[in-house]
Amino acid sequence: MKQNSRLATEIAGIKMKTPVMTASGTFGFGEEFSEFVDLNQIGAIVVKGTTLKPRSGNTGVRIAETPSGMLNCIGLENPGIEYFLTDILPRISHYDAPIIVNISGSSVEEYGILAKKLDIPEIAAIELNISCPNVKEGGIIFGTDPLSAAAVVKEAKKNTKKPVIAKLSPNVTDIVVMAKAVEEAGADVISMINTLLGMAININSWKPVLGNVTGGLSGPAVKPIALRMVWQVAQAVHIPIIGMGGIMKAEDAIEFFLAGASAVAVGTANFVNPSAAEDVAKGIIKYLEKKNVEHISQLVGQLKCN
Amino acid sequence: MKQNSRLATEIAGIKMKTPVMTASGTFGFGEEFSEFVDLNQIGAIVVKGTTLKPRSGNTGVRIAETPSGMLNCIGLENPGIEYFLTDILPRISHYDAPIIVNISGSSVEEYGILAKKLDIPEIAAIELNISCPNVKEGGIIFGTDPLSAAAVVKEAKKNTKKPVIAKLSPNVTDIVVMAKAVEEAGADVISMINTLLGMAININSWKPVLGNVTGGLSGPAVKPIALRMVWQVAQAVHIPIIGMGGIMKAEDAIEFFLAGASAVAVGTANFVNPSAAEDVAKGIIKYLEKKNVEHISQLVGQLKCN
Amino acid sequence: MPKIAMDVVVLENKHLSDDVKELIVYAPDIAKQAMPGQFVHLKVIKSEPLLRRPISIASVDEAKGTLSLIYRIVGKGTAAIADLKAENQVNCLGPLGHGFDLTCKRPLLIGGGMGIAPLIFLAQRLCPATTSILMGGRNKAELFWQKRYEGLVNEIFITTDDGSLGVKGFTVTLLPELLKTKQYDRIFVCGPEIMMAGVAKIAQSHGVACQVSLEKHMACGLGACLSCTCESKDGSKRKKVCKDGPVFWAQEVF
Amino acid sequence: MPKIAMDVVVLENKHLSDDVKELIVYAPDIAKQAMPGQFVHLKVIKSEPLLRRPISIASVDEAKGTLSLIYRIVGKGTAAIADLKAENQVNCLGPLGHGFDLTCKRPLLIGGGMGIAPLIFLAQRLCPATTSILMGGRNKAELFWQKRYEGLVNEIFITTDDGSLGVKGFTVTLLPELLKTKQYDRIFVCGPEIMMAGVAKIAQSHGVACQVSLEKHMACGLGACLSCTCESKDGSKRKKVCKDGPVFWAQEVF
Ligand SMILES: Cc1cc2nc3c(=O)[nH]c(=O)nc-3n(C[C@H](O)[C@H](O)[C@H](O)COP(=O)(O)OP(=O)(O)OC[C@H]3O[C@@H](n4cnc5c(N)ncnc54)[C@H](O)[C@@H]3O)c2cc1C
Ligand SMILES: Cc1cc2nc3c(=O)[nH]c(=O)nc-3n(C[C@H](O)[C@H](O)[C@H](O)COP(=O)(O)OP(=O)(O)OC[C@H]3O[C@@H](n4cnc5c(N)ncnc54)[C@H](O)[C@@H]3O)c2cc1C
Ligand SMILES: Cc1cc2nc3c(=O)[nH]c(=O)nc-3n(C[C@H](O)[C@H](O)[C@H](O)COP(=O)(O)O)c2cc1C
Ligand SMILES: Cc1cc2nc3c(=O)[nH]c(=O)nc-3n(C[C@H](O)[C@H](O)[C@H](O)COP(=O)(O)O)c2cc1C
Ligand code: FES
Ligand code: FES
Repeated sequence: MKQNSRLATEIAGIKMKTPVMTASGTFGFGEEFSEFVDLNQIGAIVVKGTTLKPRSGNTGVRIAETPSGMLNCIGLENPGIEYFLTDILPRISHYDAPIIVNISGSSVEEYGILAKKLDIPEIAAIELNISCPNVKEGGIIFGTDPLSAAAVVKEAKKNTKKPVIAKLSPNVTDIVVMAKAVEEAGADVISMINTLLGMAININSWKPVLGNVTGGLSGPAVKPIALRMVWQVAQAVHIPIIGMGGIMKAEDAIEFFLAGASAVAVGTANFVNPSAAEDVAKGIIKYLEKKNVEHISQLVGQLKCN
Repeated sequence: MKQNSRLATEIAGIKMKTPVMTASGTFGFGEEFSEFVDLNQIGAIVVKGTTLKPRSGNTGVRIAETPSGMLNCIGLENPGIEYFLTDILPRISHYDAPIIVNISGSSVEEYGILAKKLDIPEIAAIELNISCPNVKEGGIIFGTDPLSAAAVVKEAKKNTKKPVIAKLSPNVTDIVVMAKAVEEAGADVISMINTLLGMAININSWKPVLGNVTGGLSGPAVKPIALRMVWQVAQAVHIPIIGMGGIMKAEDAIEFFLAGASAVAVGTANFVNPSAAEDVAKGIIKYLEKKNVEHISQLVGQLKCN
Repeated sequence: MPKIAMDVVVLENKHLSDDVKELIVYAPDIAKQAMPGQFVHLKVIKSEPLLRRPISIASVDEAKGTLSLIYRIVGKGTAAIADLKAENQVNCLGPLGHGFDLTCKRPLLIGGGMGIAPLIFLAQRLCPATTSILMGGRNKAELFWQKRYEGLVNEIFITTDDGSLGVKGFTVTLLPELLKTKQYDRIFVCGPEIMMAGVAKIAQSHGVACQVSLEKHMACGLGACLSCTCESKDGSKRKKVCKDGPVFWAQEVF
Repeated sequence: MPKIAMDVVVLENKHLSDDVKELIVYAPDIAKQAMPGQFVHLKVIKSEPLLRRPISIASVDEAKGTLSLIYRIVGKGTAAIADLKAENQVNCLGPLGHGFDLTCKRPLLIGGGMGIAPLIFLAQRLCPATTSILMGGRNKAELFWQKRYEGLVNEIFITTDDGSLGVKGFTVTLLPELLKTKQYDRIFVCGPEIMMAGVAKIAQSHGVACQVSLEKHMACGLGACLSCTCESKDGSKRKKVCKDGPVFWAQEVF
């Protein structure tokens, strides 16, 4: 894909060639997809959720397919921030795509420590995962209570000059309350949605399909919910939104832009089509050309509700 | 379908030939399906949400298909309780299937008035819809706040001797809090889940697909979420649960029984296969025979989590 | 006359134009009961679209036990129908809804776009009445229907938006003149809502009884889900397009 | 040697037994690179299963540019693959993972159930080594593989759970004796995990190097999603079955 002026996007100072990023946990550290996607051309690489200490994640079966979706209970397996910084980052920092690190802490302080360690030139932004449904400490606890969410954002902001992206959980009664809380606490960007908590049962063994019993639901099945939440939040906050949840093709992404997202991320789609991040961007260009829209930003929030 | 002893079920005094009911709003008043389902043999007919006054529902497009699911924003169109009692009930009360009336009020008092009017022999139970995402007054407001939900249940219980079923909304941070609130308030049964709030956008017109902008998501897409919620609630309450959300075939229903539901309801499936309620029951019989399980109740809550 | 939901066999599925195809299925029990204006609700087995898709019955061959369904490929559901090959099965629920009232002697059929399809079946059943048809389309390419109406109607009038065939303009451009010069006792109109509303108005002002066929997004097709209801203009309850319609007297709904 | 994701054409898809089929696809670029033990990740286009399905490469015809994939129909995904007909397309991502280490002279292949399939490709590539195979199954009906191994191996040993073919018992019942009497310098085992663990243990106690091929539920197949990781027993980091495996030295993982 050649660079296209219709797509160049900047949110909170993060300069991207396209507004199509990859969702944390679904694109590894980028390099796994280098044969399918030009890592110099995609919007941004959001790397797998990283923690202070290495984590081995959950045991047993970690994914299950569901109608138009999938459940995962990876449980934040990752090699830890130090290994990431010393062994992985040097391998990927030369790509043009900005690198955004998704972090999870088991306490407010841990988010601060992680944010500080990532306050380095190779990193474009920090995404706070306060919405992982698959770990007991941390994760979703912070993402379902506005005060805790705000505390995490404040602590991160205190410790880094990088743009801070707060990633919201959809497992809440009122997503707008959460969005406003992180905005007030100083988040530069909101990304949404993380997975919905779900479950599947093996009716032969009478056991849960997943090792961790429950897991996070992603993929096309959740798109209507994600889109609704992005739309609600877009009307309530003034910071940019990275929309995600079930984006498989350009048409899906365009719905998110119209609902109010300034950028989008593809997650589960990477597993089905490893070139998804590029294919979605290409499809958006075609759409903009057909519709005679000069720049993607002219779509953002343009949903006409009456 | 001949009556089968493996399936005969009684919950909160409601005697049913099978534990497979039909979900409110998806089966009309039963009679619309009489050519496809033997209304003397199915578990129970839960009729379309009924209100004090007739309602004409929302304008514009009312359904949209989504991946493995559908959105609806019917908006509780119904002829009102009086017309139901005088014109519809006499046509359907002679069927063997117990008739359960799903009611929605715009105030706590309205639920009480409706409950009182339904305290008549032809009605087997009353289902409180405190979870309709498609109407402004009433509906979901009561279903996302435990105190309001409890108030509705108490008011209904005060006004009727019929078993009262509280229908929970999945659009909450913690479904267990809601379930405990309605249990404490005296609900005899919990039914769950109602639809998840979602949305779809037409990328040609830049308009919402649905006339009401947002709508309720149902169908297979939501099954993993419904199942997880039933499982969580089953461990927290002592009253029986009617499980629903994406049940298309017997296998899906069995997952709900294992998760802890004492009965199930088929909703969206009726639109795809008008014989769904009977087909699901038949499939359960086959499964029980194959597995040598004498009665469906022996499945309830039998999920082995370790 | 019970409705039926069953897997039926596809006999043929051929292009009539770039984006319009004709599906012929073997469904004798439905064919026997079907009335013009009724529709079937199709579910392509194992295909992705969850819900059924409503398609009008374009004609019936009772002797052969077949239904013809003519559809335009506009999205996922119709694309899945278009993928069907001879010998494949498709689940067919029908016949659904209420059809046209056939008690007339000198009917004028008016069709726009895909609304021209169900009028074939209507013209068949109206015989031996002296029937005329007025069809409108965007251009000549859209109006490939004449042969289907040969032997069924006495006169064919055509309008196109761009004038590439027949009179340039819309059906409503031509209609007043037709109503003035010919003695129609009934109008049956099927097409875009705006066209049907226009026709209904002209019909009323000329005192000709008019039936229209509505289209709404449908889930159940059986009158249960209330996806498809519309306001009724004659003071009665809301109408279910799938069950009370899709055919209505114009004054009921416009 | 880049991995490839592309729509490839199905040449054949035939039953080998009641529930086992062989799919032959034309995929010359993958065929050229493929090594025994590697797999492809299949997505049936437009079919309901969202995710791909991993299937081992059972053999390769480089000259014809074809891959043979032998699979048991166990659920939705494999049922969708089973529905493919000649000339259909299927999306094929591969070759994925790391294959077997071929540096041995007197290998014993041990296969259980569908694990016998990828050993065909392995036996092809091990030629001209003097190769033997020990296959286990529940009954005679499951062990229809002998013909596939003709000309590829010198000896075939068989066990069945019910004794309907070969020795009654499991592969591990027969293994100790084989290791005592023959001079194998390598064991390659592919089958149920419990069987592989048993074989690995016996191999170790007899001082024979052993490679195993693991199976885990997979999403990406590329080492990115961490669906498929397993603990490593040699003190190193967790292994990604899709990328570091599926073939491992036994002591790495058991
Ligand atoms: C009673 C009736 C009879 C019909 N007869 C015919 C016919 O004979 N020939 C023909 O070509 N078309 C006919 N239609 C329209 C046809 O049903 C739609 O074109 C079709 O459902 C579109 O499905 P899709 O998945 O291809 O399109 P999509 O736009 O992807 O459909 C998305 C959803 O919207 C619904 N939808 C979209 N357009 C329409 C529409 N115009 N009417 C109702 N629902 C719609 C679909 O059913 C589906 O649920 C009829 C519609 C009705 C209600
Ligand atoms: C590297 C590798 C190579 C394989 N090679 C072969 C082969 O050559 N022949 C063959 O018959 N089978 C093989 N399998 C197993 C095959 O992938 C599964 O049988 C298949 O994915 C089942 O899909 P399904 O939809 O039919 O079953 P379902 O049970 O409906 O599948 C549900 C989900 O579980 C996953 N799943 C179920 N069983 C397995 C399994 N055993 N391994 C991995 N994932 C599973 C599916 O991929 C899917 O995501 C291999 C598996 C792996 C990991
Ligand atoms: C296998 C898998 C692993 C994930 N890991 C993370 C993670 O580490 N951190 C995070 O914030 N989100 C994680 N997510 C959530 C995704 O980033 C994304 O928010 C979600 O999957 C919805 O998008 P999608 O439907 O496009 O997949 C993960 C999702 C999947 C499927
Ligand atoms: C078209 C439609 C109308 C509905 N109307 C009602 C209603 O009136 N009252 C109610 O409590 N639930 C209503 N529901 C929700 C269903 O009863 C059920 O809770 C939900 O659809 C989930 O089940 P399903 O996935 O099997 O459809 C409606 C659902 C649909 C699809
Ligand atoms: S489509 Fe369900 S009532 Fe008409
Ligand atoms: S399947 Fe994704 S890491 Fe192995």
